Order: sequence, then structure tokens, then C-alpha cells
Amino acid sequence: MAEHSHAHPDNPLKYYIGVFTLLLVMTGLTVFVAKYDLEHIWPPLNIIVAMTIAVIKATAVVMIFMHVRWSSRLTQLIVVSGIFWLIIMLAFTVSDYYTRGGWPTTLGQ
Amino acid sequence: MPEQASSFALEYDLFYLFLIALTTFFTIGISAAAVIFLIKYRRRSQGEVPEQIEGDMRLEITWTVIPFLIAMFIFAWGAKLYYQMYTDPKDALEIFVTGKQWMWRAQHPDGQREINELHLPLGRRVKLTMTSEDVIHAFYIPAFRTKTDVVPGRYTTTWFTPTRTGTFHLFCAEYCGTQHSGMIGKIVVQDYSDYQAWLRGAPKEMTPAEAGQKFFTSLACNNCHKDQDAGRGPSLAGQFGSDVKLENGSTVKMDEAYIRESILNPGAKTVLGYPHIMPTFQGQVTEEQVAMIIQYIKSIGPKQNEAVAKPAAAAPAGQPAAKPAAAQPTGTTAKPVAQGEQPKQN
Amino acid sequence: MATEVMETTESRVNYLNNGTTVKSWLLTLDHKRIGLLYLFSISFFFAIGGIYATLIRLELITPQGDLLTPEMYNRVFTMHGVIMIFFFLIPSIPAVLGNFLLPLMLGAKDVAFPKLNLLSWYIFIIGGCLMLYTMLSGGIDTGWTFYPPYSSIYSNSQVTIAGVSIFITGFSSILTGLNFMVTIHTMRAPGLTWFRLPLFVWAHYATSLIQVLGTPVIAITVLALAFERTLKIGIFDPKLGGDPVLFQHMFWFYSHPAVYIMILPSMGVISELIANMTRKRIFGYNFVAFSSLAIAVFGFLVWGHHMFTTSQSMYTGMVFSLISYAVAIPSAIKTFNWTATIYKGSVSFDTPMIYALAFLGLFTIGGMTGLFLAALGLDVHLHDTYFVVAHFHYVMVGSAVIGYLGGIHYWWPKITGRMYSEFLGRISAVIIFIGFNLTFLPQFVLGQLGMPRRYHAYVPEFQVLHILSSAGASILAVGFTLPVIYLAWSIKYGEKVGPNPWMASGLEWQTSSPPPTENFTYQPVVTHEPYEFENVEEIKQARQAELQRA
Amino acid sequence: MAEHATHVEGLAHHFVSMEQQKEAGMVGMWIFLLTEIMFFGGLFLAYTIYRTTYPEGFLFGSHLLNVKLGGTNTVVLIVSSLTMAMAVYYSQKGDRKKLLAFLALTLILGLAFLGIKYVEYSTKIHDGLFPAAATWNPPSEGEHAIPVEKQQAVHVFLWIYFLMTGLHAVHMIVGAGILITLIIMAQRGKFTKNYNSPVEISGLYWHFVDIVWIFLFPLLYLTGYHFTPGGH
Ligand code: HEA
Ligand code: HEA
Ligand code: HEC
Ligand code: CUA
Ligand SMILES: [Cu+2]
Repeated sequence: MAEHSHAHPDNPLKYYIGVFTLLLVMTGLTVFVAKYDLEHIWPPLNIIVAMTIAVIKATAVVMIFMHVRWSSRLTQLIVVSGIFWLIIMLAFTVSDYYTRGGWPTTLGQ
Repeated sequence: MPEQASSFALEYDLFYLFLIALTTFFTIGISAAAVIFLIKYRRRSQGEVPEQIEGDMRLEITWTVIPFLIAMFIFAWGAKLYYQMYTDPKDALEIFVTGKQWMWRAQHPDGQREINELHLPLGRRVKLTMTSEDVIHAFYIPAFRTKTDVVPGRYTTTWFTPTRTGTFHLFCAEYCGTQHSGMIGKIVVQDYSDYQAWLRGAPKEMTPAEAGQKFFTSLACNNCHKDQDAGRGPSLAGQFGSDVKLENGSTVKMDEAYIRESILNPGAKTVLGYPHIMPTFQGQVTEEQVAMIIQYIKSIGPKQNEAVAKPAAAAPAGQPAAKPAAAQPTGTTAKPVAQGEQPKQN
Repeated sequence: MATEVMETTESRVNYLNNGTTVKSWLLTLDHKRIGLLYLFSISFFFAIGGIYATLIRLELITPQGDLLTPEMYNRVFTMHGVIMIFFFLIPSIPAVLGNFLLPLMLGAKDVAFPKLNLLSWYIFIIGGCLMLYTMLSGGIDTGWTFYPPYSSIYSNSQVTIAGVSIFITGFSSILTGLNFMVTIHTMRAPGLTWFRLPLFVWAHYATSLIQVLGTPVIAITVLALAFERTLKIGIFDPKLGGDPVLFQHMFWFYSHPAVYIMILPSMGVISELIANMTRKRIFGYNFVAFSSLAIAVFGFLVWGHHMFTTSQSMYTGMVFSLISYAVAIPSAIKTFNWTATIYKGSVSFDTPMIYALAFLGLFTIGGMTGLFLAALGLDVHLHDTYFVVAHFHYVMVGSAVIGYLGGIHYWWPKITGRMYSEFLGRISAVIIFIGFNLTFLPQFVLGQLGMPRRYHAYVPEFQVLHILSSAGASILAVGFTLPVIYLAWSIKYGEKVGPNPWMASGLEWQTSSPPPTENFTYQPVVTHEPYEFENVEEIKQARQAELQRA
Repeated sequence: MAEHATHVEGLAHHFVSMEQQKEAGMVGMWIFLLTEIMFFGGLFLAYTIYRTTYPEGFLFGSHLLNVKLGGTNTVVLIVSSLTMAMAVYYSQKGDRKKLLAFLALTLILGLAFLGIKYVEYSTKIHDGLFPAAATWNPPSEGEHAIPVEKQQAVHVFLWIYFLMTGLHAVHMIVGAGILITLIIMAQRGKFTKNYNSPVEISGLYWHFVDIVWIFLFPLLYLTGYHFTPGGH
């Protein structure tokens, strides 16, 4: 039915080990970086670094462990649209709070 | 059409009628076309197969582009009206409103208070600052074509210029529980002399700013917040509207919402250079008292050249503005703070 | 579309008589039987919702609010809204007609996951039973929108159980959508390419997309609400640091797209009705097909138009308003294409066509009054008034339910193998049309005059219009009850029909009525475009017969 | 697609071919994961909004969490993702023994994760930090004191923590259930070189749950790692 864009590699084990190592290293890195107060440089810097690392880790898992790199177009489309919809929800709601003028002050008692 | 009793009503009604006409046009057009086709091309024999028409690109484009243009026109008009309604006016009479299951309380700048009634002067811009003690309500005056939700935990504002004397309905439009439909009241618009007479006769207490000053002392705020930066907390005099540097490096403008948060949740943002010692007053003050303290802090700022204990925007209440037509909002965002403008927050 | 093999004789064994025990129904994996299970369940809920509607209209005849106490009235309109939306309209077309027809239209033996399909019916029933329990133990009084902090702190009603019930029912909707998407992707008959699909299938694909992407968000939202209420956690409660407006964002992120879950399948039905009742290929097939997808996608970007006065940022409000107009364009495209399809057709006056016509007019009114509400400055006045109530009844009752009824009438001979009384069919369609307009047209005026919604008592000047509306509702009730009677009657006494009584095109008409258990006795292969009426065997025969007579 | 007269092992009656069945299963699972993204998405939204509203409360609240335990759990999940991938690989090779071994390993790691989570939860509840009204009793004095004015913001952080990790833990429990089922099926020799899609599909679920944790760990545990309460 759906065409496979890439064939599975003969020996995916070496990819698996590679991703596994990457994940461990990245975990160490994110803990290491979190020790430093980057917020003094720029308030959102800590979170940006942490999220960048998390996105790299997640991408690796999705692409290799979950075989999306070798999956059909349809699967890839589903993955992309999931991320896309999540971003829609976050972006529009945050835009409301952000342009209210008072945020983040207005809330909270 | 309900009565047109505010400066928004005329334009609103024109817009509404325009859309009614448009809807009628499309409804009749589509229905008539369908009925005519139905009769003209009714099935005449069982074996009939009509000539097939695949579609037509030019037609498709026409009926995509034309509705699109109409839609954009409607959007623009609606957005313009909305922008006027939600941009704060200059020199408005400021009234503070609280919603509470199931009644409305209003507090005038000179201290008059009312329940489920609101007296307003004709032709004067009026700005309402509102909050709720419990659930969400909505302050709705059909004759003025305005409605704004009253949300617990934050301030919302709305404004209008009454253009007709009389008594109008006030409804609560956001469902708020058992007596939602009983949370109604009267808006009484009076001309200058009647309004002044009402102001004199109405039960009058201290002005909000005076009352706020009283609370400022009785809650011992003044122990820490002195006139100069000599106290344990920052001086609040002359601060309203200015930017405050926070401990985490960002700045925030001192407006109503920020003061309110400082009182109820002082830990949320700490001023640079001061210790975290201010206690929370959560549970010790009501929303109305907070509002009064805010009025007081506003009254001692910006800059102390103005008389203390006079609300910032307290031009003699009820003085008619030049003309209702002049009551258009300025529409500028960069408003000089010194004129008693408050940044919008909702 | 046509198949290589034609079937003319009715098969002996069909899905209805293949096992008649209760167990054979309750454990069935046959999509057609599951569709019927849904039909009974949602009809039951529609009747309950209708009883609540009757109570609302009775109460509002007088301004004083003398029939019901305020507590009761609030529970009545809330239960009316909740039941009609979550337990009737959202499952209506997809779970009944979609379940029955999708595999038939795709030339498949069943949906991709038959067990999941049955499971989703059971989930629906569990959620429904919880809702009935909620109802019997006092109901809820929060409005169907459940806005906190009223719902989470102040209300004394069964909000937690109702929340759990909606949480559970949501999964039934998700699983149906998931099943349909997979079915449409993987189970199409050989030769059935995407652009040979009936528009009904396109509409269901778009609907499923919304169900799959939107419903989880409402699930987590009501779950959070239930936690807040039971454990007193400050998720949305401002007194504990939460934000009630965040709830509104999360609620409408689902509930706006949900209105397209209600209307898209109905649009799919209307496409089928108009094409087959006029014997014409839908004008601009591609435009109608893609506009379904456009509605589904853009529909996710406009939820803030329910929050124009709720202290949302003015700028975000403008963005939401702008995109609301973008989503109106695909609807306009569809409406114009349907009208153009009738042009130079061979139009029959049968009951389904009357419903289709009613849809065209009522949807135009309902949709265009949505444009009023999407206009920021107008919504300030109209928000939470009867104008909104009228708008959404025009789209939900006047369009979605009308489409559902049209579809039920159109596919009834396929489902049961019998025909209802055409005369009663037409009469009740007209009664519904008249009653409907009398009920809800006055409500537009009421809203514009400033009558807020969810009001148990109101100021006396609104009474005349309310009386008109209540009068209309009683006509409407008659109109909705009639089909229940004559359709039930036809199951036993209706005239038997062959595979294709309407001489319609589409794979579902090529198997016998009612269809056999695995739908086709052969593997259909599609070689034609959709809606090719020259190839419909019954029409060919009729033409032959006419030629001979002449 | 020709008629399949003969019955194929593992092929359900309504499918035409094995490929069709497998494709349906895969697409179905991915769409299910799509719904899962949106399900967690609601909480990520709440996190974003409240974190920006209460930046200091989040620093403070996050500081209360145990980075060592959270970090260990992160590693445990990463290893389990690897073993799950291996299990899928060997199921496709038709190697039943290795398949069983890796499934069991994955299950053990999953249970270890839940055990550590249990320890974390019980200390939090013991400290009066479970944000329900009945149990919320944050220490305002002593070593782990939370200043009174920070308590509300910390409350918000903690309910987000419990809701997100709780939902994640529920998914882990479901995952463990799935693994047990797979182990039983594998033991009975249900899976062959040609029929193994249940393993592959369950693998997708397991990896997804891992990904959620990849985000939860920095967002919840590491946010306040550099922060020293009281110090400036
Ligand atoms: C089936 C359900 C359904 C459908 C299809 C729609 C369709 C639309 N709705 Fe509606 N709506 C509801 C159900 C629905 N709605 C419900 C239930 C509520 C209330 C919820 C509550 O608060 O309880 C609501 C409330 C609601 C509001 C909030 C009102 C308020 O509370 O203040 C708004 C505001 O923008 C809105 C807008 C729209 C728009 C722009 C469309 C568009 O999609 C309509 C598009 C259709 C057309 C435009 C008609 C066809 C086009 C033509 C004939 C050509 C001419 C067109 C042009 C010139 C553009 N709706
Ligand atoms: C699908 C959705 C749907 C449907 C079909 C209806 C149908 C009707 N609705 Fe309702 N309505 C809503 C969805 C719907 N409604 C929602 C979401 C709200 C908002 C709730 C809220 O504010 O929270 C609302 C609110 C609402 C109000 C506003 C209440 C208020 O704000 O105070 C009113 C007032 O007139 C009303 C009236 C009606 C009427 C007269 C009908 C009529 O069309 C109903 C006619 C039907 C019958 C009378 C039943 C017919 C009888 C049978 C079929 C029995 C036989 C059957 C069997 C035995 C199987 N509805
Ligand atoms: C124990 C001392 C103390 C008391 C009592 C006190 N405050 Fe404060 N207040 C402070 C300190 C210290 C700060 C600065 C640090 C901070 O923001 O938390 C502050 C900050 C503020 C700010 C923000 C000031 C700015 O420049 O941004 C406002 C507004 C405020 N207080 C109002 C009040 C009010 C109103 C009361 C009484 C109801 C009150 N305070 C009682 C010590 C106190
Ligand atoms: Cu207050 Cu409704
Ligand atoms: Cu909407």
C-alpha cells in the first residue's frame, strides 16, 4: 500500500548503540549545564539549552529506535503533524498571555 | 434594536445591519437558486441522466475570492470597533466594580458606593476597572453594546461614553451559578445637574484613596514603605507607572496588577536590592481593599507634586466632556503616564 | 464507480438475520451491527436531550421563572447541552452512518480494527451510564462549558462524575476516529484511489483527524478539573494561584474543532444526497474534498473566538478573528458547489432531497451568523446572548441534525432493506423545517436585544419572542417524533427494496439490501470515477425500459 | 490483490493480506501516539504558562526534587529503550530466546523506574508536599523551609510535577502490562519471522513513553538545579 521511502539497514544494531551512547552523553551534558546559572546571562538561556538537548535526544529516539528514518511517508507525516499541532496549541495560547501587557505579572495572588 | 445609549452604539448598529443585509442576500440567493433549479430541472423520467459538468475554474475562483474579500472587510470593521472598545480612553471617570455571587458593587472616585445600580453622567467618558470576589461574571449593558468578563484574580477594564439619559439594563452575562439571572441591575444616566445632585445625596464615605491610606496605615505597610527609601522596603511615593528593576534582572512596570500581586503574592517578583521580607496579605484584605490601596499608591504618584489623596484621574467627577463625538479614544499606545493614564491590563 | 461483478438477487443471509440472539448483537464485530447499536444508543440520548429542551422552552414561556427553581433550570440546560453534544451529535453521523457505510464505500469487509470498534461502543456506553448516573443523582449546573472556578469550587453538583464520564466518552470518539483513519488509509478496494472516494469518505477523514488531535486535549482538561475539584489543587482556581482563562484555552482548543466534528460528516452526507438525488457529479469535486481538510486544519486555529470578552489579549483576539474568517471560506466554497450541482441536474423530490435543501438554506443562515460572532466588535455585544444560542442551533440542529436525518432516510433502505412512507417522510421534513425556524429565528432577535443566555428568569419585554420560540419548539417536537414512528413501522411493514432503490452510484448500492455480513460476496474492483451515473446499472435498465415503451 | 483462499497464520478475516494487516497496525499505533502527544500536550501547555507566571516558584519547587533519583531514572529509561529496540530486532530475526531475554530486561528496567518513582513520591508526600488540600503542609521552618510567600507558587509547580509524572507513571504501568503480555505470547511461540508486529508496535509505545520522560526530566528536575534558595 504505502511506499517505503528507505529500506531497513541490514544491521541496525550499530545505529542502536550509537543512539544509546548519544542519549547517555546528552543526559550527562544536560545535567552538567543545568548546574550553571545561565539565567544571569540571559533569562531564558537555561531552558533553551535544556530543551535543545531534549529535542536532539527525542529526535534520535524517533528516527532510529522508532524507525521513522526508514518508515513510510505516511508515518513521517503523522510524526510531523503531531509536533505541528502541539506547537499550534502552545504558540497561540502563549501569544495571548504574552501580548496581554501584564504578563507575567497579572496572575497570582 | 435596543436603545442606542453609548458612543459605540451607532457604529455597532450600522455594522449589524450591514451583516443582516449580507446574510439575507446570501440566504435568499442560495435558497432561490436551489428552489428554481429544483423546479426547472426536476426529474422527468426514471432513466434520465443529465449531462455531467465537471466544474469550472473561473467560477471556483470567483466564489472563493469574493467571499474572501467580503470576509476581510467584515474582519477589519469588527477589529476596528473592538480596538476602540478595548483601548483605554483619556481623562475618563474611573469607577471600580466588583462582581460577587450574585450582585454588583460599584465605587465612585469620590467615595460613593452603590449596589446593583450605577449612576453615570451623560457625555462623560467612563472607565470601569473590575474584578470578582468569586467566580467569573460579565458586566453587560446592552444599550451601550459593551460587555467584559469580570475575572477573579485579575483586573479587566472597559469603557464607554453614555450618550442618552435614562435607565438601562445591567445584566450578568457569564454564567455564575444559581442566581445568575438575578444578577441584574440598573444603569442610570443623568445629565450634569441631576448627576451632581445624586453625587451629593448618595451615601458617601471616604474616597477610595483616602480609605486606601487608612488601610496602608492599619495594615502597617508604612512601617516598611516610608516616604524616602529609608524603610526596609522601597518607597512607593512617586513610583506609579515607572519601571521597577527586579532581582532576576528583568523590569516590570508598576501598574495596578503589579501592585495587587505585590500585596497578595509578594514572593512572585522581588525588587532588586531588597530582601524577601514582605509578608503576604492574602486572606487579610478583600479585593475592594486592595483596590483602595492601589488608588492610594496611585495618588502618591507619579511624582509628588500633585496633592496627596486625590485620585489620579479625578477631574471633578461628572463634568461633561466637550461632545460625545469627541469621546473617541486616542488610540495611541504610548500614552504619557503623567496624565493619569493607566496601562491596559486584562 | 462500478464493479466487475453485479449482484442482482438479494442474498439469503444478511447481517441482520445472521444470528439473532442478544449475545450475537452485544458481541458482534460487524461494523454494520455496531452502527446500529450506536443508532439505538444515541437516539435514546437524543430523546433525553429533547426532554430537557422541552423543559427549557416550557420554563421560558413566562418571564418570572415559575416552572422550575433556578437550581433545576441550570441543571436542565447544562444536561441538555452536555447530552446533545457529547452523547448525541458528536457520535451521530460518524458512529452510526460512518460505521455502517465506510467499509461498504471502500469495498472492504470491515473497518481495520473491528474489536476496537466494538470496544469504543462499550466505552461510549460506560460513559453514557455514568452520565445517566450523574443525571439521576442531581445532574450538573455548570453549563456545558464547565468554566472554573465555578465548576471546580463553587458548584454543588456532580461535576466530578460528569467530568469522568466525558473523559471516558472522549476515548470512544478517539478510537472511532483512529479506526476510520486507518481504514481509509489501508482498506480501500483495488482501484479506489483518493480521488475516486465518495465525498462522504473525505468528510469522515477530516472529521477523524479532528477527533484524534483534539479530543485528547479535552480529556486532559476535564481530568485536571476533576482533580482540582476532588483534591482541591489549584490548577485553575485563582485563589490557589491557578488561571481560569487557561482552562478556557484548553477547553476551546478542543471544543471549537469539535463543532466541525459535528458539521463535517453532515456536509459529507449532503454531498452524497445532492449528487445522487440530482444524478450529477458534484460540481468541483476536488474543491469540495479539499475544503473538508481545510476546515479541519484551520478549525484548530480559531478557538479564541469564544474568548473575545474573557480578558484575552486584544491582539490575539484579532488573530483568532482573522483566521475564523479564513475557515468560513471553505464552507462558502462547499455551499456554492452544492448549489451549482443542482443546476441542470435531474432532481428528484424524495425526502432526502428535501433535507438537503433545508440544509443549504439553514446552514447559510447558521454559518453567516457565525460571521457576526467572529467580528470582534459585534461579539462584544452578542457574546453569551441568545444570538449565540440561535447561531449554534442553526448549525447544530438546522444543519448537522438535518443532515443526519437526511442521511438516515437516504440509507434507510440499505440498512433495513425496507422503504418508509415517502408521504410521511416529506411531511415531517417540512414540519421540522417550519418548526425549526419558528423556534430559533426569534432567538436571533432576542440576542440582539440583549437577552443573555442561561437565564432562568428574564425581563418582561422579551416575553413575546420567547413565546414564539416555545411555540416553534412544540412543532419541532412533533417533527422529530414522526420519523421515529414511521421508520420503526417500516422495519416490519415497509415495502421491500432491491439493492439500489434510489438508482444511486456508489459501492454501497451494489451489494444487497441489507448487505451480507462481509459486505460483498466478491472483491469489488473500482474502475470508474465517483458519481458516474451513466454506469449505474439500474438507470441503464430504466432507460432501456423507457425506450422500449416509447 | 487476488483473493486469498488459504488461511494465513495470524491474518484476521477482514484483511486481504499480511502486509495490509501490518500496515494497518503500524499506522494505527502512530495515530494513537499522535493522540498521546496532544494528551500530554495539555499539561506541557499548563507548564509553559505557569512557569512564565511564577519563574521563581518554579526554581524553588524544582530545587525540591531529587536530581540523583531523577537522573538515575533517566538512565534506566534510556537503557530500557535500547533493550526494547533490541527485542524488536530479534523478533524480526525470529530469535525467540533473545527476544524473551530482552523483553524481560525491558520489563525489569521499567519496574525499577516505577520503584524509584515510588520512593520519590513517598518522600514528597511524607514532607507534606503533595499539593492536595488534605496533605499540603509544606515546612515553613527548618532546613527544607519554603518561605510563606513562595508556597503558592511552589504548590503550582508541585501539582504540575505530580500530574505530569503521575500520568507518565500510569503509562509506564500500562507499558509493563503490555510487556508481560508480549512475554507470555513469545513464550508460547506466537511470534515468527513473519508475524511480529505486536512486538514492533509495543516498541513504539515504549519509546514514546521514554521520549516524554526525556522532556520531563529537564523541565521538572533540572530547572532549579543551579538555584540556591535564600542565596543571591
Ligand atoms: C456545528 C456546529 C458549528 C459550526 C459549523 C459553527 C460554525 C461557525 N461558528 Fe460557531 N458555534 C457553535 C457551533 C458551530 N459553529 C457553538 C456550539 C457555539 C457556542 C458554544 C457555547 O458558547 O456554548 C458557537 C459559537 C461561536 C462563536 C462564539 C460566540 C460567543 O460565544 O460569543 C463564534 C465567534 O466567532 C462562532 C463563529 C463561527 C464561524 C465563523 C463559523 C463558520 O465555520 C461558519 C462558516 C459558514 C458560512 C460562512 C456559511 C456558508 C457560506 C456562504 C453562504 C457564503 C457567504 C460567505 C461569506 C461572504 C464569507 N461560533
Ligand atoms: C446537538 C445539539 C443540540 C440540539 C439537537 C438541541 C436542540 C434543541 N435545543 Fe438546545 N442547546 C444545545 C445543543 C442542542 N440543542 C447546547 C450545546 C446548548 C447550550 C447549553 C449551555 O448553555 O450550557 C443549548 C441550549 C439551549 C437553549 C438555551 C438555554 C439557556 O441558555 O438558558 C435553548 C432555549 O431555547 C435550547 C432549545 C433547544 C430546542 C427547543 C431544541 C429542539 O431542537 C429539540 C427538539 C427535540 C425534541 C423535543 C425531542 C423529540 C422527541 C423525540 C425524538 C422522542 C422520541 C424518540 C425516541 C423514543 C427514540 N437549547
Ligand atoms: C516587613 C516589611 C513590609 C511590609 C509590612 C510591607 N512591605 Fe511592601 N515591600 C517590602 C519589601 C522589602 C519590598 C521589596 C522586595 C519585594 O518586592 O518583595 C516590598 C515591595 C512592595 C511593593 C513593590 C514595590 C516596588 O517598588 O516595586 C509594593 C507595591 C508593596 N510592597 C506594597 C505594600 C503594601 C500595600 C503593604 C501593606 C498592605 C506592604 N507593602 C507591606 C516590605 C514590606
Ligand atoms: Cu454573575 Cu452571571
Ligand atoms: Cu467556535
